[in-house]
Amino acid sequence: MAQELIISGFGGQGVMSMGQLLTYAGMLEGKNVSWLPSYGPEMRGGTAYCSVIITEEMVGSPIVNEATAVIAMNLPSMERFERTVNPGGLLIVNSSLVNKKADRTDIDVCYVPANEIADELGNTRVANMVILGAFLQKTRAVSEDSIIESLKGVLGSSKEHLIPLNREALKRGTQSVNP
Amino acid sequence: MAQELIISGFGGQGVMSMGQLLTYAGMLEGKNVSWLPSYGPEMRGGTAYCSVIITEEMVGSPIVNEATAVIAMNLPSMERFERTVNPGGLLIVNSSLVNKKADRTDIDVCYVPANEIADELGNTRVANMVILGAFLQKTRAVSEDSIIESLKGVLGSSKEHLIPLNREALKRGTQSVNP
Amino acid sequence: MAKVTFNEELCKGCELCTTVCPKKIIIMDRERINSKGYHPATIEEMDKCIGCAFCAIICPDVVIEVEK
Amino acid sequence: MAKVTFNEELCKGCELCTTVCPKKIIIMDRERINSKGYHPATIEEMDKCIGCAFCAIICPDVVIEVEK
Amino acid sequence: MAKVLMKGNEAIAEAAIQAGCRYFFGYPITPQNEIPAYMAKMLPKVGGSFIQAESEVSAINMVYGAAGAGGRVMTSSSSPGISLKQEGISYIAGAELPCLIVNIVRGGPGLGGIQPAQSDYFQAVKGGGHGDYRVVVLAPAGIQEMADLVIDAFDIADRYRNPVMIMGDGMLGQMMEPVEFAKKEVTISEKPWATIGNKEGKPRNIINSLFLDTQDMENHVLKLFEKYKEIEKNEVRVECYNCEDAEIIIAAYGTTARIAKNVIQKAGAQGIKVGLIRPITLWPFPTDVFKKWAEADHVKSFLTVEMSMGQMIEDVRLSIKDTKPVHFYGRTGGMVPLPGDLLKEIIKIRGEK
Amino acid sequence: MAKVLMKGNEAIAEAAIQAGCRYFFGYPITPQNEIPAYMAKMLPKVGGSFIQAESEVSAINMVYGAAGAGGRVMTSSSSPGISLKQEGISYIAGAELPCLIVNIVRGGPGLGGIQPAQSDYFQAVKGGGHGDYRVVVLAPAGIQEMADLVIDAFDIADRYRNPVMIMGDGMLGQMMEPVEFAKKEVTISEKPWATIGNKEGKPRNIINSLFLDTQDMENHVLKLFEKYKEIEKNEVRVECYNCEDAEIIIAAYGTTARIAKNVIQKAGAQGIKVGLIRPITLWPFPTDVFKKWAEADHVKSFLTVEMSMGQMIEDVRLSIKDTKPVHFYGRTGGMVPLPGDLLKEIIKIRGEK
Amino acid sequence: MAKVFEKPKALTGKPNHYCPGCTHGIVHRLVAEAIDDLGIRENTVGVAPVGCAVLAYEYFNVDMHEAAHGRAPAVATGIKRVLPDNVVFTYQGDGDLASIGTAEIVHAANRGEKLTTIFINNAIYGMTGGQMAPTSLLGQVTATSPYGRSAETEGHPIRMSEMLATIEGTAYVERVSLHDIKNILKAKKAIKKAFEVQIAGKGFAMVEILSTCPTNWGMAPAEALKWVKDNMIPYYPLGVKKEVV
Amino acid sequence: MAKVFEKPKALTGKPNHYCPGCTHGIVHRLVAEAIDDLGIRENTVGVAPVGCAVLAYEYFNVDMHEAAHGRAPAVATGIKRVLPDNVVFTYQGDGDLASIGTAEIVHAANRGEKLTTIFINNAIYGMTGGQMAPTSLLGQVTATSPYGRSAETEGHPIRMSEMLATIEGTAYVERVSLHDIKNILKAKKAIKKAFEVQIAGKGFAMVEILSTCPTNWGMAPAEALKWVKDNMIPYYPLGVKKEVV
Ligand SMILES: Cc1ncc(C[n+]2csc(CCOP(=O)(O)OP(=O)(O)O)c2C)c(N)n1
Ligand SMILES: Cc1ncc(C[n+]2csc(CCOP(=O)(O)OP(=O)(O)O)c2C)c(N)n1
Ligand code: SF4
Ligand code: SF4
Ligand code: SF4
Ligand code: SF4
Ligand code: SF4
Ligand code: SF4
Ligand SMILES: [Mg+2]
Ligand SMILES: [Mg+2]
Repeated sequence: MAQELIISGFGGQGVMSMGQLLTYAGMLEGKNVSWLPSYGPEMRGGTAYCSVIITEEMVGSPIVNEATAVIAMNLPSMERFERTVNPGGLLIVNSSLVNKKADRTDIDVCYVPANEIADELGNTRVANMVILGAFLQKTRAVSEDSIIESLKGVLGSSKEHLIPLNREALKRGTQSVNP
Repeated sequence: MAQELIISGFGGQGVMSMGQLLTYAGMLEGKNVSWLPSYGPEMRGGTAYCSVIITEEMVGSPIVNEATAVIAMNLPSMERFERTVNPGGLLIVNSSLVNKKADRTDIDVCYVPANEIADELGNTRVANMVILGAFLQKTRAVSEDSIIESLKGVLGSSKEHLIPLNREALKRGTQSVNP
Repeated sequence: MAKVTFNEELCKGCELCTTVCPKKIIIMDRERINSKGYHPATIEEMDKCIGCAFCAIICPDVVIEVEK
Repeated sequence: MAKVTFNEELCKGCELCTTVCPKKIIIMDRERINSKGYHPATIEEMDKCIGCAFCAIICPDVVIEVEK
Repeated sequence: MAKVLMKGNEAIAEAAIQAGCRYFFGYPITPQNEIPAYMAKMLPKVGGSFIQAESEVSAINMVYGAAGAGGRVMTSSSSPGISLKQEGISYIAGAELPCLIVNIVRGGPGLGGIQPAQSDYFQAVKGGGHGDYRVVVLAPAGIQEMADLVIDAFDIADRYRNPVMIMGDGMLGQMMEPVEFAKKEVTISEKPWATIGNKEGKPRNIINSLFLDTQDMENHVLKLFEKYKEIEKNEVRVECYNCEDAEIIIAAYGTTARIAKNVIQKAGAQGIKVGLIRPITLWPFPTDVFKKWAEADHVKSFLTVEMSMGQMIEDVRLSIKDTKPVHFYGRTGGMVPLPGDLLKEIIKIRGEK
Repeated sequence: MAKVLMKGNEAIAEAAIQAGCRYFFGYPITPQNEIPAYMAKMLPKVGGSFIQAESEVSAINMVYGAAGAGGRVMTSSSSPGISLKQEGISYIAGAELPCLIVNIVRGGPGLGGIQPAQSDYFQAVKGGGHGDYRVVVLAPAGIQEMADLVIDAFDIADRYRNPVMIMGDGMLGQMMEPVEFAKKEVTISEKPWATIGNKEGKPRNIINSLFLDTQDMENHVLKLFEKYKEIEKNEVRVECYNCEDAEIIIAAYGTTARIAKNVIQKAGAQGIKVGLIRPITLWPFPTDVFKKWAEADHVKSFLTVEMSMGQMIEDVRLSIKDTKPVHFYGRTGGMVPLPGDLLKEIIKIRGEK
Repeated sequence: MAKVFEKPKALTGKPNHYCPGCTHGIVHRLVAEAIDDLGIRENTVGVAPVGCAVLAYEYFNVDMHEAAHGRAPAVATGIKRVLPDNVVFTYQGDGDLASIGTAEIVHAANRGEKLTTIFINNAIYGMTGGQMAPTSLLGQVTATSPYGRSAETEGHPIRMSEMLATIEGTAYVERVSLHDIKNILKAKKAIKKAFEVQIAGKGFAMVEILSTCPTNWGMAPAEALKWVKDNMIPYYPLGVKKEVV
Repeated sequence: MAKVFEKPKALTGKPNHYCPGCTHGIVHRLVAEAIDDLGIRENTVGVAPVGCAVLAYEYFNVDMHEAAHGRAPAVATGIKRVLPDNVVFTYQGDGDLASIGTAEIVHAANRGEKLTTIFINNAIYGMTGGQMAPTSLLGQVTATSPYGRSAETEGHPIRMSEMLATIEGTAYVERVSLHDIKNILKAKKAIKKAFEVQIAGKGFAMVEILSTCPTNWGMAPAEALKWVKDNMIPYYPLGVKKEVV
């Protein structure tokens, strides 16, 4: 199924790179993909987000107005994007930072304590990989292998040692939700 | 008759102010008038000219392409503008500086030794008034009084003492040609 | 005796106030997070404060008011 | 002995050459006028010329050539 | 006041002063130098301020500042200098400030020449600067009209809080014609929005064109375009000459319109009926007037005459929706159409039908 | 080369380098900052030169100099910065030099916003600078096309000795899509006119746009327009999508064309036949293609969709000579049309007939 | 108890958008305090730049005019000529003042415009994401000097205060820093003086303030202040560069 | 007899359009002589300004590029980056260099561009008919300072050489005059040096030449030279302002 999702959070939570990894993985799997960031001064300290499309069809507008899924890494993100999820769609909430429940009842909502899981793994910065794992588990948008493949491309050989940690984070994410 | 004339000469020969005086006089006589200078860097040391229209009709384009009269204060001016005189029109040549005869035979050509006459009056700079006198004598475009009137306006009260000299120059000009 | 008040919602957790306090009594509150997502600065031992206002002078966000 | 040649058609009659000639032998020719309308500079007593080229050095129009 | 003989450039400057303009910021460029020279001479006498800015870019930004502070202000330049002002003009339009910009057009592109041209029409009318905005553009055809339009221009600018441009060319700027200044009292409207200091109790004034929120930004542009609609409704100016029974209607403004009038008379003498629609406002364009005449049976075609490669012709075609042929005759680069050549063109067009 | 995921801005920069561009002069402005950043990083590695100029005005004049010296050169900016370059662009066009100018358009007028817009169409296509000249304007709608067009742009610029502009917007500049660079050999043509030193025996080269003689000036402009005619004949690029049986044809370029394609599919699903003409060259405009489809009976009307208050619509109307209704739907100031709203507009237009 | 420190009246109190620890915020407060101290709030018009301080009009509680990038001195000149009795200040970054706006600041100074300019030298373009400024230090890595600024290709950092001090119309120019309390207090004095010079009609007055950009320097705020002290001050010596008395 | 003075090869010989006695003509010749002396004619690219010297491309017998008004340093920068082994010079008036082109000259100098700039300071806008330049003297009557330049409204004349000397990238800057033979010869030396500095890759080099505009000053050419000596030199002291060795 075509994925049109929004990933949103504070600057520094790695929402942009999470989106890029996913897009890259989609490309590696031969799908049509696009990635579109929010940009501009509001990013400064505020909330940043990106739109990702992974589809077999042609990608028209890269803007996601009606999302198949939303990943909200913080409270402002949830408040802003909860309503854009299509009925029957998916909302993944980073429950480590959002201690509120979603209002929508017509969508599938998962709460993932991504920061806590990442902390358990010894590195808060992989919270994004945890949540990405959850997303993959729910949607099968791309394979985990493709994600790791893209990650290798992004990190380059000098940072190859980070792969196991990221793979572990992904795995913990997949385990954190029901498929 | 409507006058559409070109006055041309070296910068410094007073061709611009000659044209303005004439235009001003035409205005004082209630006619429709326009004055248009050449402008631009070619003026620097080169030849400057202006177009003057004095008419009872509305003034359309202030550019004179087909002249009822041309006043050529130097050789380059004659060479450039001789051909623009309408058949039957008038060409007045400052013969003090132009020692060449006009080629045209279908027009009225007057040779006025304007600088010499002005020198006789003790001031080379009134050569333009001399030649203007000749022009008025030939065309009656405006009255001498109107010219003097405009001159008063231009010179202002502080230079009123120059009026008699200019009036004399005008007169000598009128006398230098047959009506 | 002096009193320092933090307008916590404005705090961006930059920690500059902590570096200039001669009494080193300002700490970042790791427990709390304001709506902007920052751990705010706070004082636990207010009685040690000498009211020098250094913290307020360096704060880029006018978070701090000082009374003496 | 020196020789100064004026490319008369280029002369603009600015008179600067006349002011720097140590021999004061350059004059403006009031009799003639070039096609640009200027009285050109000229030398009548060429034998007094010392070939210092001051005239050429100051001439803005490269009118002057000097031989010695 | 009696009639005086004045250059177009001087008439612009004098009219501005009579209109209560007290601030001029400009940078020299031929063929409009008489305007700053006149302002430099006269403004100190009336308590105003003249600055020869370090560049056209600075000049337009000084205008921006002075306009924001509530001053009646103008600048003038010619083609390359006007190009440099485009960012500033866009800012002034965006911040909704009134001012007068004079462009005494010369031949281009590039350094080009200094002789008369009309090849900045697109720049003036479609917007040489970035973004969605409009400048009111007035195109006088004579010195008296130049003076009158300058005075109107300041009022229009104030009324709509929008920059107004006067477009002339070297011929109109340099030529002299008689001009009369009607001594009328100038009343300059209050500018409660001006940044003159935030007196206690008043709202704080901010001059700005930045909108980080896109919906705010769009709303702002929509508001601007509501205003532009008002201007289109109220401010169109146009002269129709000899159109009543014309077979061919010439569309021309400024200098070329003057030439066209000569030619229309000559053509009339030969029994050829030619009319003229002369837009005085280039924006708002007199669309309705063109449409009206295009509907007349006796009008067979239009002929746009410009000192350019053909720019206004697009607005003529759009106005009449291409319901009649629209021909073009132009000279460019400082060449001014010769009446004889234009007449020949008319005869040719007539023969074609 | 394999496909890579790249931002539009990066793709532009990489494509330029692959096209043999070795000189970049620019000034930072959002949303195109990835271009200078990429060039700053890569140019030194390929023996080129990157300068962050002191301003956009300087940048375009550095381009002017480098182009005159025979360098393959580009600059990039966004709306307000492009306004500042207008004088320089007019000079480059006047002096007939090849170069690439990128405008990643943002909302305006004034400081405006930094979100995607198409409101610089007039400026780019009609000429934001002074005088009679044209710039070739290319409007890619995706990252692959962006890369491809950059490479073409340099060739077009060289072939006609004319500035070429790529118009994108913040969305196209910031989004990532897969892109593949076909490793082709770059052959850059000889530039015997370049100012590289007057070796004995060769003619002296002069880069210039000044013509004091008006007839020379006019001849120069006529020569430019001969060239422009050639460009109009040879370089029009356009995509037609679903036009074969369309009742309504959308005219849209770049970002809005992408959205239009989505909507056309949705409309098709509802049995409404909508087509798209997507000009890839905004100048030369694909006039003939519009004319051709306007002549088709099944086409009832056109709908121009722009992120502006309506600019390209004039060229659409002129192209089809107003023979069919041309509707307009636009958002502006950084707002991007929503597919649903556009679909509603289409349904409305269809109902009207 | 008395208030020994509170928000100045010349600030609106609207939370600013600057990054955590960015010294733009400190400067805003110092300028506002100077305005309060001199009692000129109702008579002051401020000109905001294009740069991180582009929203300064939201923060200063005085009438404000948003300039085009680099043109604040021209805008301020226009305002001042209309309102010679008002106090007009510009607030400009180093990209704004020392790069695109070079001509405008030089000539405002040269005309001796009675203006006060607050010049934020943070050795970088903050707003646009960390490009090289004319004031970036040699070796400094930025988005557009990825290999570090090199004297050979990008030239040396420009010292605007020293350059503007050579101009007759400049009545007062001082460079200050914010890297500790003592220097912040000095900066405040300098800012106040720059307003006083304008009010006294002496000519153009500018204060150059060495400032931080923790975000684009990639440093913690305190670390950034230390970088100012250790790296900027040696190249940009503090002190009065010119004062007409 | 041997030629002791003849037209340099780096001049085309086309009669120039300058007014009688205008020192633009002298400078053209001096520049051409320097080019001849250094044997760089075939390797030199000149950039003409917009100003009275707008037609310089007709006179210098080298490849020439006509810049936009004030932008010669930017144009020259573009050329030099493409042709680092060529010699590139700009020829600019005081309106061009010290007014509209202020940012361009400051930053070309600041980048240390290896360029030679010939700066004609004639205290006026010649080309456009005698408007005030930033370098016009106090009290000087011009078309745009009809009551004489006043420090109060127009500011003091700007000393570009001194200002540019404060910039690190400036390798050589000297001010010379043409009011007598001795000074003309000194000017020639300076011009040659300014080319040598470029060739040696030391950085930016400029010669400011006090020059006349008899037409717009309303003086005879000789009188104009005297005015340079009596009025300009006291304000614009001659000499080397900076030299990197
Ligand atoms: C004409 C124009 N060019 C460029 C920009 C983009 N721009 C915005 S702010 C800025 C520079 C910011 O740097 P600086 O002035 O140093 O201020 P800072 O953000 O560091 O405080 C630039 C280049 C613009 N808005 N307008
Ligand atoms: C953008 C632009 N602005 C203004 C002009 C008009 N202009 C031509 S030359 C000149 C100034 C000439 O003065 P200067 O540079 O001192 O040279 P000079 O003529 O004195 O040698 C001006 C303002 C122009 N051509 N382009
Ligand atoms: S007022 Fe002084 S002592 Fe008290 S908390 Fe602030 S800095 Fe520390
Ligand atoms: S200085 Fe201000 S913003 Fe920073 S941590 Fe302290 S109170 Fe918070
Ligand atoms: S060479 Fe010397 S002496 Fe001879 S004419 Fe010239 S200046 Fe006089
Ligand atoms: S200096 Fe040259 S131009 Fe002047 S008068 Fe002498 S020869 Fe003639
Ligand atoms: S980007 Fe830099 S200068 Fe701008 S607000 Fe952030 S820290 Fe301050
Ligand atoms: S106007 Fe002045 S600077 Fe220009 S050529 Fe004439 S004298 Fe020389
Ligand atoms: Mg900065
Ligand atoms: Mg000059």
